[in-house]
Amino acid sequence: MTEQPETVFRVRGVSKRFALPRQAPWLPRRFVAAVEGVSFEVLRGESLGIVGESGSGKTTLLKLLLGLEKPDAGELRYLGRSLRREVQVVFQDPVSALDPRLSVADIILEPLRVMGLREPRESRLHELLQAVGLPRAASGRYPHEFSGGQRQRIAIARALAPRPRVLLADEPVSALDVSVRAQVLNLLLDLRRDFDLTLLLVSHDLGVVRHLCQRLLVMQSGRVVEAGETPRVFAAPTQPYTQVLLAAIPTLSQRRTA
Amino acid sequence: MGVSAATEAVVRVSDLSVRVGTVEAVHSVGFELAAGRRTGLIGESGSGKTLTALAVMGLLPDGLSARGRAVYREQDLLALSEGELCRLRGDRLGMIFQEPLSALNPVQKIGEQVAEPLRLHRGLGARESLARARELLERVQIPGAVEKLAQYPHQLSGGQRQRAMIAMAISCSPELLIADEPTTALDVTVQAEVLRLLDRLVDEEGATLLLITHDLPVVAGLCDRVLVMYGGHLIEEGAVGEVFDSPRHPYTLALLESIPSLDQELPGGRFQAIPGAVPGLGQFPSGCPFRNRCPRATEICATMPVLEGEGHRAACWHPVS
Amino acid sequence: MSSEVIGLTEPGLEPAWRRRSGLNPSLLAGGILVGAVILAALVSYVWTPFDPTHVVVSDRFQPPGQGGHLLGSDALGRDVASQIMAGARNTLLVGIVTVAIALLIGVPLGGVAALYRGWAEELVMRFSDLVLAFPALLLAFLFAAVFHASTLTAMGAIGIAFVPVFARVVRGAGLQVMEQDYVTAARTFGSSALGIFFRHLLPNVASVMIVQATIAFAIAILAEAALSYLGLGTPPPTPSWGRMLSDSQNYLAQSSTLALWPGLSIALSVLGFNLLGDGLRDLLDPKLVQRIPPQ
Amino acid sequence: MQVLSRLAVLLLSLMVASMAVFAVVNVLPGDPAAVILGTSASPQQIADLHRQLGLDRPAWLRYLEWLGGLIRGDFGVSLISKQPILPELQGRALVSVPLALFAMFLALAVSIPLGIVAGVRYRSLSGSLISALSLGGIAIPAFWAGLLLVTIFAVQLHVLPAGSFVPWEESPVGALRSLLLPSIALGLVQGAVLTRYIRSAVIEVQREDYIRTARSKGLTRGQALRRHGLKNAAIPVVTILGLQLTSLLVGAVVIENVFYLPGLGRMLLDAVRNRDLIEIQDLILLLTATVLVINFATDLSYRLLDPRIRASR
Repeated sequence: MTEQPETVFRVRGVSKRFALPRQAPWLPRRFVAAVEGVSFEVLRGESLGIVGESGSGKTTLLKLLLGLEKPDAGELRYLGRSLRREVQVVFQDPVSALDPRLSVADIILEPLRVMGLREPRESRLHELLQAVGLPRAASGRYPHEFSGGQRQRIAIARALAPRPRVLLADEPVSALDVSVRAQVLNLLLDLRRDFDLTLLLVSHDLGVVRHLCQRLLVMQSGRVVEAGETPRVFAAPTQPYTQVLLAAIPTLSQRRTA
Repeated sequence: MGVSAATEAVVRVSDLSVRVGTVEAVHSVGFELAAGRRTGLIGESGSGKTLTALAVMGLLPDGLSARGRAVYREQDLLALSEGELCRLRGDRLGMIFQEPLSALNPVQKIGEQVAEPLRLHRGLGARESLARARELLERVQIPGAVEKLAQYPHQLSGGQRQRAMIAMAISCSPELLIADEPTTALDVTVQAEVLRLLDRLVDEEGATLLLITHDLPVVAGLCDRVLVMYGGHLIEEGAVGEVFDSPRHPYTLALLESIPSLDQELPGGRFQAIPGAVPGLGQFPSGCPFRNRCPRATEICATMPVLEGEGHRAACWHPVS
Repeated sequence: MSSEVIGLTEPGLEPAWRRRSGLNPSLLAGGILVGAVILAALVSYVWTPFDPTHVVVSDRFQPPGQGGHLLGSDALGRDVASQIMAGARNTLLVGIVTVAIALLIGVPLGGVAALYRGWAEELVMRFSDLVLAFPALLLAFLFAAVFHASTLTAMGAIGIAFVPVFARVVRGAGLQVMEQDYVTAARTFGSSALGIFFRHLLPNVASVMIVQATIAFAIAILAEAALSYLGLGTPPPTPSWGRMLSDSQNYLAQSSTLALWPGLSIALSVLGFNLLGDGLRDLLDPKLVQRIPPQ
Repeated sequence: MQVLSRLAVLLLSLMVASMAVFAVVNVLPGDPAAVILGTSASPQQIADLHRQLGLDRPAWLRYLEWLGGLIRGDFGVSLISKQPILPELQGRALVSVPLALFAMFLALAVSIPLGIVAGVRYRSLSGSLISALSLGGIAIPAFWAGLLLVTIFAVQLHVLPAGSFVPWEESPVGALRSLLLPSIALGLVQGAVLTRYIRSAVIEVQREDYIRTARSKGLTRGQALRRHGLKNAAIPVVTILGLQLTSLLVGAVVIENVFYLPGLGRMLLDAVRNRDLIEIQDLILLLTATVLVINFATDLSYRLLDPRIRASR
């Protein structure tokens, strides 16, 4: 069966700039471009990695995709039914991601409450907790009672609550201890399979992108400098920046020669 | 490799414990830093790696106390007076910190900050020390060193700040250089440059390096010996080749396996996970701190094993063979 | 106009991990002092040793302990202890009303600034800068000149002078909350600004507000006392500590203890609220409490 | 450039503040003439005063005349004494300004050393003691401290005057003696407040990473604090200092009434009691303008101390 893959996001020539603080009220505003002329498509069911260092514009791009920022130029469209419901996000910092004043149940069910979705809350809560590997007893507790990895699971459960079709993950493991990262990455792998999710992973960690994403975009100073199938980019990067980036990753096999 | 008996130890740490209030966070750690060698100290949050280094430098924050010995040239650093310690710090013992923005004084010019150890330990005057500071900034390859002398930390990029930090630490050619997560706050490409720089400078100075990090590949590329800490205990120690190629502690093995390879597919299509989470301070299990997450743990692990072996040592009742 | 006032937290004497456990001495001491003021005020409604406003000329300048006057009597023969008890009512009333005014106006203003940013924030900040140029006492003078000086003008002036403090604190803490990922997440679900305000912002700035309100209470007591002392606050015959002090001033030679009791009452209640604020800050650890200049 | 821009903001603030004062005095209560004369006045009296004050003309015109007068140095004439206000103001300032300055000096002289000691030794007994003392000092109303000082030094020991003011031209020493107790009362209380803030700033700064860096270079704790800590600690303290000076100004208004000093505060209180609206208007604006100028100066010195602010705005 060779079906034409369905496009989820269409991004064409999108630019976004931000105003710098004025030097004085009578001086003209100056701007800095965060994203410049970016074009790509996200296909249903794929996992796409967006790779770049600080200042590359990857976070701004994420906000544009989420509809939290409006592009200054270009076209950015979500082709599903409801961006708000079908596209959910998981953030980097597991502390900042969860409101410390809300219980886990309130946090996870917040999207349903805000969107006014009528669903048996109790059973949905238990489904979600089970999906992310947390015990039922977690629902009445508060974020500070959990470790970083567990909090990230709570954040993922919240993202799954409105049954999204696309999951955006912004550096989902880089704030976690090395020894718990793999757990969360495996969870993402499982969820993608179980819930048929389209995954967009923003990361600076090429090792993670290598194994989680089929395709990747490399960004530098607001532009996409290279795009392609992950194995191809890793094996034969065509752009100098991608080459530098790949060469910069320390690996266990590179040993000091003294 | 291993430590040959002929190499003299610059610092010999024995039975070092650090208390945070009433909780013991580092439990009688002992190791030697051989002259001219580079040692990586690996650990996650709560492992006690930074506290160990700060204890050696005598820089523990208020409310924390250290016991044990850290002998540098027949002097126990932990027993020295503040004045005696101050003569060594910045001169014979240099330190680089993790977060260069907060580690630099925001209201003092870079030049002044780099020149300060030279004034303090070499008795240089203002002009002479600033001239030396410029040379140092050039040595750490900060572009436009002359202008940077008169700038404030916030005007430099993250990488430049860390370079300035390194210039400051090596200004008096220290015998021992401790670098605490020197590249964690930096981007990958900047990290690679700073690590290359550090590598070169340590070579040129002939300094002994203690590199503290959670990033195993960084240690692989920069160090020849490695110490692994978990839950405040030193659990494995040895030459980089031995520890990374044939780890004996299950924790070290698990850490190494959890790093996804860049050129091979994942075994079974899954990341190699370690179960559980790193406990908080004072919440590690008694005995071996890793036993609640360890697949090999048995009852005997409730007693802390000693660090055993020649050259390559591990503290485990059921070591990986 | 004025530079952003930096929130200065008072670091506790103990490191954080020790502070969490055990008794908090500031909280305890503050609680006892504040509790005593509240108790005195409540009891004064049903019982005082004497009628605090009853003038007995023959009973003038009784020293403490004489004629049943625990703390002595004043120039008109009124019982000092009874006046102190009844004065506590006035003190608490002023504190509650001023803090309520400041909260009711300041919190929504600060919330709007944090939620909407842009020109709304600019407007709130410029407004609070303007009000900040009028310290509470100056405002009270102005009101007293235009309207008739009363507890109401005093409370109004102090309350309004506190508005920018609360607006700024809520804005500052609110901006931090707005930067948190859980707010960004809530926005992606489609939460309205009002929803975010009540669901996330208000609960998370509540601890800062509680501490700030406690400190503001202390400052309000001082300000009202000064106004009553100058005759621009609570008018006679309602007993007030500030006016007791000004009454005592003419008779310092006849009775040196007359000036002691009301002053001590003011100082101890202010101390109580300050300690309570310190204790609450250690307990709740908000990072952004702003200082109010005492006047 | 930035200074110019801040200066523009200051001028604008002064304008807005003057409008606010004018509005409260002239527009809010309805008829100022009625306010001045009180409830017992006859309609004829009110109408006369109306004309005398020029209230028959539009408010904006009167505002501009008032403002124009102030700029030219014409502060108008008191409604009660029928004397020009400016000379009176100048004479009064000779009492209030030295009082505020002495008190500030005293507050700084007490709080800087005590605050630093309390901050450095915050874990030891001496630090806690200073901290406790300052907490007590904050709770004391300055005017009560004044009353107590009068009771002790004037009423009981008879070493210093209880009140009234010996003019400078009569006897500079006498003037200083009259200002001594009020300055102490005001300065000590303000000093207590400042001590607490300096202590906090010093404690905070000692926990900064750059202090640890300085010590890693071989500086002792004391050297690190002196060379790297104090300038950083000064940044938050300077912002507080501006507010402090403001509350000192207001405190002076109250304390002048305790010691019967013929300063601006007493003048203001008399004006309020006599409902001398013109004088009130002038005095409130003068004090508000002083507050604004203090804030402006604070802002500038803050920028001077902190290179991060200097560069970013």
